Amino acid sequence: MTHLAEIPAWAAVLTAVLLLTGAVLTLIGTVGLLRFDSFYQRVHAPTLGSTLGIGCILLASMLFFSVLESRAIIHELLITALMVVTTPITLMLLARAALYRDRTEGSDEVPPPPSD
Amino acid sequence: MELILSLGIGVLTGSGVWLLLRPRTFQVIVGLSLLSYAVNLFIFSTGGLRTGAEPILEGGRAGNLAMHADPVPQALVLTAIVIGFATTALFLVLLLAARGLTGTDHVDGKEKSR
Amino acid sequence: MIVKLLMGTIFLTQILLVTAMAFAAFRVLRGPRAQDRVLGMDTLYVTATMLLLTFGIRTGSILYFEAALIIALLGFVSTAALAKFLMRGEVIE
Amino acid sequence: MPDALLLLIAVAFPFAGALVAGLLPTHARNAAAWLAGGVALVGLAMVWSAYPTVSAGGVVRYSAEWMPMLGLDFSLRMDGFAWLFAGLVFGVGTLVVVYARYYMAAEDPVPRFFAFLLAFMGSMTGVVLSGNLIQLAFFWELTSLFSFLLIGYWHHTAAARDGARMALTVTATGGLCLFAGVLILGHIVGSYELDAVLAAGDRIRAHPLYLPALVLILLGALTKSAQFPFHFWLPHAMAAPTPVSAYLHSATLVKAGVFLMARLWPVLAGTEAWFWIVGSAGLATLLLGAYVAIFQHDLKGLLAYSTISHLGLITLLLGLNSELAMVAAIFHVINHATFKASLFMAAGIIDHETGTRDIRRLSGLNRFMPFTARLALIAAGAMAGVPLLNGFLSKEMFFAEALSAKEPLPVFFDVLPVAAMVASAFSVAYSLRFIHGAFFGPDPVDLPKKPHEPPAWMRFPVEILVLACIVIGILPAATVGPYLDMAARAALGSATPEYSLAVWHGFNRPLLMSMIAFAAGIGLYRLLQGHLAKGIEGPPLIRAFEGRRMFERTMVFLSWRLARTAEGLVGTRRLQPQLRLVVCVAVLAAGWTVWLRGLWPGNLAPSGIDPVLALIWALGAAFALGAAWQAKFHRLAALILLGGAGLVVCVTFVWFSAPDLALTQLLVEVVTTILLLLGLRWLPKRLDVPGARGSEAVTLGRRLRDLGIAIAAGAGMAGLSFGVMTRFPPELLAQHFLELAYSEGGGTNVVNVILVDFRGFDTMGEITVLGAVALTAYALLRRFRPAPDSVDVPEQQRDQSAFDASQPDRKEGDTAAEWLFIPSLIARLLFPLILMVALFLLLRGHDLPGGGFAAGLTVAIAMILQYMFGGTQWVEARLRVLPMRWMGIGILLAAGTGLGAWIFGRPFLTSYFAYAELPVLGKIPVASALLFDIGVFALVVGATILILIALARQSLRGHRAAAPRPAEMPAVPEPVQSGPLPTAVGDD
Amino acid sequence: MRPAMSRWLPYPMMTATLLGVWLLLNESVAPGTIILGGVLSLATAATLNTLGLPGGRLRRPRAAVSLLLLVLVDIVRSNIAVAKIILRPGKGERVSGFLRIPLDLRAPYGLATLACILTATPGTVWVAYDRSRNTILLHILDLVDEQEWIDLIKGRYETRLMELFE
Amino acid sequence: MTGWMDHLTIAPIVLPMLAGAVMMLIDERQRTLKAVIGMASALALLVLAVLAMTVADQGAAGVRVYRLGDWPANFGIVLVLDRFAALMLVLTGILGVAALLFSLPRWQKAGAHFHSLFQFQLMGLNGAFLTGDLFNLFVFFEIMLAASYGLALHGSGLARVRAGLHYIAINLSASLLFLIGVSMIYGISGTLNMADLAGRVAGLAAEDRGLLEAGAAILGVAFLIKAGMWPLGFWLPNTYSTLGAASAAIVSILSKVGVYAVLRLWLLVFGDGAGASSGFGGNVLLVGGLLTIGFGSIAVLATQSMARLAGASVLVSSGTLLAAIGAGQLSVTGGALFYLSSSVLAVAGFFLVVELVERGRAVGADVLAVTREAYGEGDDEDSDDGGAGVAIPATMAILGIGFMSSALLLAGLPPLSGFLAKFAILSPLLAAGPDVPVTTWVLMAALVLSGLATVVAMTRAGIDAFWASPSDEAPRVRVAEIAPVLLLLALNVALTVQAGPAMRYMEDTARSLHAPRDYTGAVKAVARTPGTTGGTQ
Ligand code: NA
Ligand code: NA
Repeated sequence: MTHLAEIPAWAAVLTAVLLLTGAVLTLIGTVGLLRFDSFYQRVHAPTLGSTLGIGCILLASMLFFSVLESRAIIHELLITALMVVTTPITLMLLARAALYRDRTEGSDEVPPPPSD
Repeated sequence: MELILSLGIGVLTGSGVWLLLRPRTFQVIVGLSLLSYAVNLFIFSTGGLRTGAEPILEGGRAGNLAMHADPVPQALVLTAIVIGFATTALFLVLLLAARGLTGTDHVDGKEKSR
Repeated sequence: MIVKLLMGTIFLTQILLVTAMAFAAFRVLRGPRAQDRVLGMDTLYVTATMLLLTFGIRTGSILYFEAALIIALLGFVSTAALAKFLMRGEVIE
Repeated sequence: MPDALLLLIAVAFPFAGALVAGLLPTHARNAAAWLAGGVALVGLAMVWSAYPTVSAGGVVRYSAEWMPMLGLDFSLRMDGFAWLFAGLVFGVGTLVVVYARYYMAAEDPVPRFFAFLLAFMGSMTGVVLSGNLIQLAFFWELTSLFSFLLIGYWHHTAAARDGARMALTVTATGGLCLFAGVLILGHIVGSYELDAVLAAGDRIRAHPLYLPALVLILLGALTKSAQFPFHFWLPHAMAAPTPVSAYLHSATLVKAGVFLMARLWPVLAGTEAWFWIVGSAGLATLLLGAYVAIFQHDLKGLLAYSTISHLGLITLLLGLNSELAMVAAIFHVINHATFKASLFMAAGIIDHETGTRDIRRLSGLNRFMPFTARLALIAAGAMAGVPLLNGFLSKEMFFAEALSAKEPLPVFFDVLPVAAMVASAFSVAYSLRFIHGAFFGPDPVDLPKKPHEPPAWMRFPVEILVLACIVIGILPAATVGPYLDMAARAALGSATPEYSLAVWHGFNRPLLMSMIAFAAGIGLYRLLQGHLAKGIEGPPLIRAFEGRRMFERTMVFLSWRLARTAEGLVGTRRLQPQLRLVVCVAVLAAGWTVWLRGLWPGNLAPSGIDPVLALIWALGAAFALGAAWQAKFHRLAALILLGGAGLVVCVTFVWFSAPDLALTQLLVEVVTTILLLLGLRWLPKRLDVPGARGSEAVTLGRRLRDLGIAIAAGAGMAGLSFGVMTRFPPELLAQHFLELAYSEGGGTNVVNVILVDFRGFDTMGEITVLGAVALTAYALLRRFRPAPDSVDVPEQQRDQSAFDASQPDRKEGDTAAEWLFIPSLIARLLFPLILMVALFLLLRGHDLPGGGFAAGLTVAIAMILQYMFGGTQWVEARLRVLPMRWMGIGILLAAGTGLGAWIFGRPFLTSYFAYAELPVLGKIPVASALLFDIGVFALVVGATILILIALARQSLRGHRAAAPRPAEMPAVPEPVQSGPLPTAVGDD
Repeated sequence: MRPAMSRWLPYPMMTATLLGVWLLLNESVAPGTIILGGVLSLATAATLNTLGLPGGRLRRPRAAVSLLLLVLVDIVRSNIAVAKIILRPGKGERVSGFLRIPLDLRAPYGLATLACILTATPGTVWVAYDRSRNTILLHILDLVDEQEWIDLIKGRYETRLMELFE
Repeated sequence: MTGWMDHLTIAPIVLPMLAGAVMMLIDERQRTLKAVIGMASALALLVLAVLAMTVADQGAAGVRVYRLGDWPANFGIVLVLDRFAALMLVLTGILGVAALLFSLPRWQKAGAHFHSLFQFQLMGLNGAFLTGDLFNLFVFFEIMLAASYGLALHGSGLARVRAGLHYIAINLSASLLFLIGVSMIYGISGTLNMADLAGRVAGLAAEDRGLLEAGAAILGVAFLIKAGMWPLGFWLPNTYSTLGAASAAIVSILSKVGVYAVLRLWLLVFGDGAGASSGFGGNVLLVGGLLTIGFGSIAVLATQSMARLAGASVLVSSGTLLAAIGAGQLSVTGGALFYLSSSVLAVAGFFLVVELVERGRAVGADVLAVTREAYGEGDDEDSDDGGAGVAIPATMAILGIGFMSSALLLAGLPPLSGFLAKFAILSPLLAAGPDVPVTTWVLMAALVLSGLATVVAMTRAGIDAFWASPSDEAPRVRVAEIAPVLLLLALNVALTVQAGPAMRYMEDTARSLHAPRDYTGAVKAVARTPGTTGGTQ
């Protein structure tokens, strides 16, 4: 792990903070996944990880590698952008699918379809 | 590390074999998939386990095994993955065809008579 | 000192992330409904992406970026397919 | 003409004739007969022209290399003994051909008959003229084969089929035993050449393998010669056309066994084993055949059992271990051939002219066919051993031998003369029955045809043979004497005893025995006339021991019931036991080997445990076990869990420095998940109904066993992988790859350089696999037929459509459209982006993780995304992918890159790379490997899309198929299932 | 000018994005990379021609940037809020539920962006969209005051998106 | 490496690959064009194979090593052409031409992409026989199998799909075992090149030997599954009996690929030069072979369907070969090779005959007959099955001769080469020494009894097919379908008549297999010794 020694202190501390923040947020999100009672509550939980959580870690990565290689390493932005676009798709689809399934099973947790 | 990975390979193999011996085609295909994970890891592991020694040569310098991972098993695994993918796809298509023609998803194409 | 700090932090981060993966895995294993499993799986993918990134930092290699990128770009395809299967009964109509 | 060539012609000519006859048109009866007769006469001429050499005690030889390294030459050898048999084969053969010309009906495919007959003649000649034992066995089996075809000639009758099959089964079995015996003999002697074998008699008899060799060879001989207990096939062979019977059962087929025993007599005989086996088989056959013959109602049946009996006589003579008896045997071979052939022909004439061979229906034919009756009378007299006919002479010799032999067990020889007389009396009785029953008595009634004399040429062969009976009978020494002598000397060599061929030896004990036998025979016939008139089938006392029925039962039991039971016991047609065996054998094979060599630690100390990886693998194990647990009732869950396990594998690859693998694993993971999901739709619904499983205890037992196997396999793999991981080979090629990847392969990603260059040939093969699989999948899916219960549109879609229809402001499909509206928009926007990433992976794969395969899968996923959110019809209206084109071009590109090297005089797939300096762009790498990789890319795109889309399109076809099916549809009879399938429940 | 532009560069934004992605992936701005990237971007963007996209384009890029910043801030705030909810001990105090909101926004890209924003922001999930009534169904984790949420979404995002896309 | 003749070694692989790929680009409806291309390729392959045989049959100089990509042998992949490989190439070439010819009137229409799959099948087979690299062998096994899956399922239909599922499931398992075995061997020995491996086995450390042998054992299980050894070969009769004739004919060599691999690797790696490992597993082959003959004979007896009979005969022949190889004697190996050639041709011919015979019998023929497109896109409806076939004079007679000859060949009865083949195995076994081991007697008994079982079963089936049913109407058969039957028959006759020269070739082959100095020498000559540099770039 010789490369770690090449990192200046400020960057190291910043990286460490960002990493931990991201990891803690992600963990909290999954705790929600574990704790929440209903699926519709649980569906909110992973967004912690997929937004700020991964954001922090990507920032840490960008910072770390930019300092390490002494040039701007910003391709992590791509991952960020993709996360923002793709995670919602899954969650939307999943929430709607759950809604359909619950409706057909007559669950009272969900609202009926709008009808006149 | 070797211990963890070999135990992991063992569990994958055990689960795969268990499913391989089940009567439903879907179980068998899942079993084969698990087995091919196990085998891919197995092939991979024959080169020895190395952390942080990827087989990419920096700046085109000649590499050596002290610095880099053994690339041969990796290349073999890649081929094995592709072939495994192909055969899984084929097995799936076939199990669907069998299910369509026989009306059952039993591996023998007929429900076992009791 | 800095190396120790970074090593420690990375290790802690990875432990936290793997714990997060374990929680997600619990949903995958336990459900109770299919949508819960899919949700767990999606979370697992995202967390794995992060784990790969931290691994990149740990080894100082940018090569693992690709794997992370592919998860971010295409990992959702399988979860979306699962969701579609739940909603419509088949993946491609 | 050199003598050697004569032999070749004698053997080859009949086969050539057979070939020509087989090619003649079906109705060419005369041409075929002329051909067959000509061939037989040529053969006779060849044999005759060898007489000067042979009679002088010489041996004619022909030899050509065949398999020299195995000591097998094609060698023909004719001495006096062989000459005699060859003469019989061609002589009787000629007569049979003449007879057959008139016997066979015009509507039969006569050329085929003659083809078989000639081929048989050639095989028989081959047997008697073979100069080595392997070749003898070779021709031996050929005689079985062609006799099978001859017996089954009228295969439209069940009797012919059964008779032929029985004959073949028995004689071919014997032939295989003979083959084995001959091999052993060759092992003892060190050569298969007859000369060498005949010279090694003492060595053979002293060898520990003598007995097995003897038994095997005798099994061959005794089955062929229809000796007890293998006699039963012969009567059933009478279903053959009569000329066949006349030929096979007088002079040829059945004599082959006798020939062989006589041929090897100098080396095999002279021991107690020989005496007991051959002697008792002969004696039993002699008595049994004669006894049963009396009670036959079919003329040919009577002759058949008489044949058995006479062969028994010959065998008995051979078994007596006496040279004189051997001479008698040879003499009886000649005599039996003449009278039995003529009797068969006579029976055939009766059959031909009256339409029946049943003695109970025949009577008084003497008045309608007096000449034939006289001929038959004389021949039957010879068979009964009437003086002045040839049968009498050999019978007298037999009686003399029966009286004189005393070794090795006196008691046996006290019985022998009595037995000889009894058998002789029987033969008198059945001969009487033949003549009296058919030709004398009142006029026949109700015959199918009105009897009259046959055409003159049909009677001609009988006349010749009967003449021979008389001439030999009266002037034995002058006629047959020299030939018999020559044959005996050839067979026995210096051991040939003194004997005299005379009609009158004075009033001695053999003559007395003859007279007693005659009296007894006539008395017996009179006694039995009443019983025989009742027309009861089968002989008294031993009726139950019908050989054929026992044979059939044994055969059905052995070759059918037993075999099926055994197959069920040691084999299976079910998949699960087969896979279980595969796993168990593999575990045992590896385990046992390691066990034998001992368990040794490796030369590398295992590295420490990383808790992160340990945790990850804890998850991996949970996923794997979960997938195994859920795959039956919760397929979707199992699929997701499988994905989880795949993710863990991918992380592991990253952990241990294999980014390429991680990338590829991920992509494959995604595609596989979609594939399996596409398939899930067509599988039957399965519910976990508690208590619906089978017997709990049995199920539990089975599961425990499988669990044990799974644990053993898992533990085994874990152990092996630990062993291999902790070892480092002394000299690893990997070092070279790392050294040369850049300098000679032109890439920094060593894995990719290996894939497209060092081991590019593997990759080329791998894409061919993918291509072949895609073609197969496509072909299968084109004929895909969904099960009735999954034809319908999925429940979800029906629900949602129904909801849309129920709402006034919605139209069908709105729910789906609304739901997919945003994802499909984003998917379309992502399409070029994913393509871009794919191209990136493709172009820089040689230097960094990626490559054609990863890129191809990425493009395929981009396509699938459009299909998923846009729908098949929507996409196909816009994008037309021609997967087959992609695949073809991909392979051509890859192979073409390889072939390009030929132009430069290099081997296939030799790579080329250089850096080209271009203005503005700078230095860019130009590598043939990239072209190769593009080929891989194209194929992967094509193949993956072909499979995925062919699978996806089934939904469209499925809906269409819900409509009533075309009536002619089921090309395959559908088993049991009718109506909708019940929901399957747990069952393992 | 315009027709030629739309023929050769039908999706300028997209093409530019793709080029950007290419440069990011290659981590290089060498002329060779740019030229190759340019060619590939044009080629790949052209696939959109066949796939077809709904009409509409981004009108005011600058407003987009401010929206982006707004969303970023919201995401951070919601992250903290949701984290608190998750970590709050005990059960039953959460009031969460579905909320149907009528929309004025109809532009496809606007709706898509809204969906992404709402779902990506912890605490809200876009569940369904009713095209005939132009309403959306959300699930909100902390649904104390429905009207507050409606105002927030309509005021904070919808208006801006309508400015951007309509 | 400059002359065009040098490329002779790779041409049998590249040619069918190109042909298969080109035919992917051609529309399915242009069957005639595809048939022409396919046939041209098959014929060219046969010519190449014969050429290769003449090249290989030149003693030590006959071993040709082809370095793919111009890399040194232990480094890149090499192809090695020697007598054994050439023999297998010729057999493949013959079967290729025969099966393809047979398929032209009907079979090619029974499903999609028959011709491409057929070419890939040939490619896989040729590659498997030529390669000198263990992992490359795996790849070619997979090509061969992938194509055989296609051909096995060609025509679809219930029975075929049902059997195909088993076939694929078991072969996938075998492939996994193959991979495990190969990678263990690599992990222990550090090489994938077969000749290189042979050189390293003797010097292996004692503590590594067990694992290497375990790897070899697992690899062996994979091969023996393909070879159909009891108790691993139950899939074989089940699958083969449902195959279409053309597929079956070409696939009939597939089981021999397992035998090929065993013979090649076993003698190369565990031969006399293998030190402590020499002769490893020989007894397993011998005993397994004997058991296989036993089971095959039982299966032969227990069946009434001709196609299954053919499948079971494959087992018997596999068992015979394995047992003969397991005997481990040079002279016996020669006989085994002769037997291999004879039985491959015989079985292929038998499969073809069976299809033609069964065609005339409507009942029970559903499995073999071309199943019509049930419904679907309707794009292969141009078949003219209704009027297919001309009533050739004496069709029944020719079929009868074909059937009988096959029966004789498989039973090992005269006059065809089957008899000589058995003789060529048994005679050297007995001649080996004054004391004959028990196993020889058992093998002898097994061969005799299996021949007997075959006679009984074949007679039963043949009488049923040719004699029992009134054959007023001969099956409608085309010349192109009968010709390959006669071709294969003629070859067997030739093998009988020319047994001397043929056996000479087999013995030379056996000699070079048992003392693979020429093989390893030729490969080593183009290998890179460690430490030296300088490629051939
Ligand atoms: Na959200
Ligand atoms: Na190793």
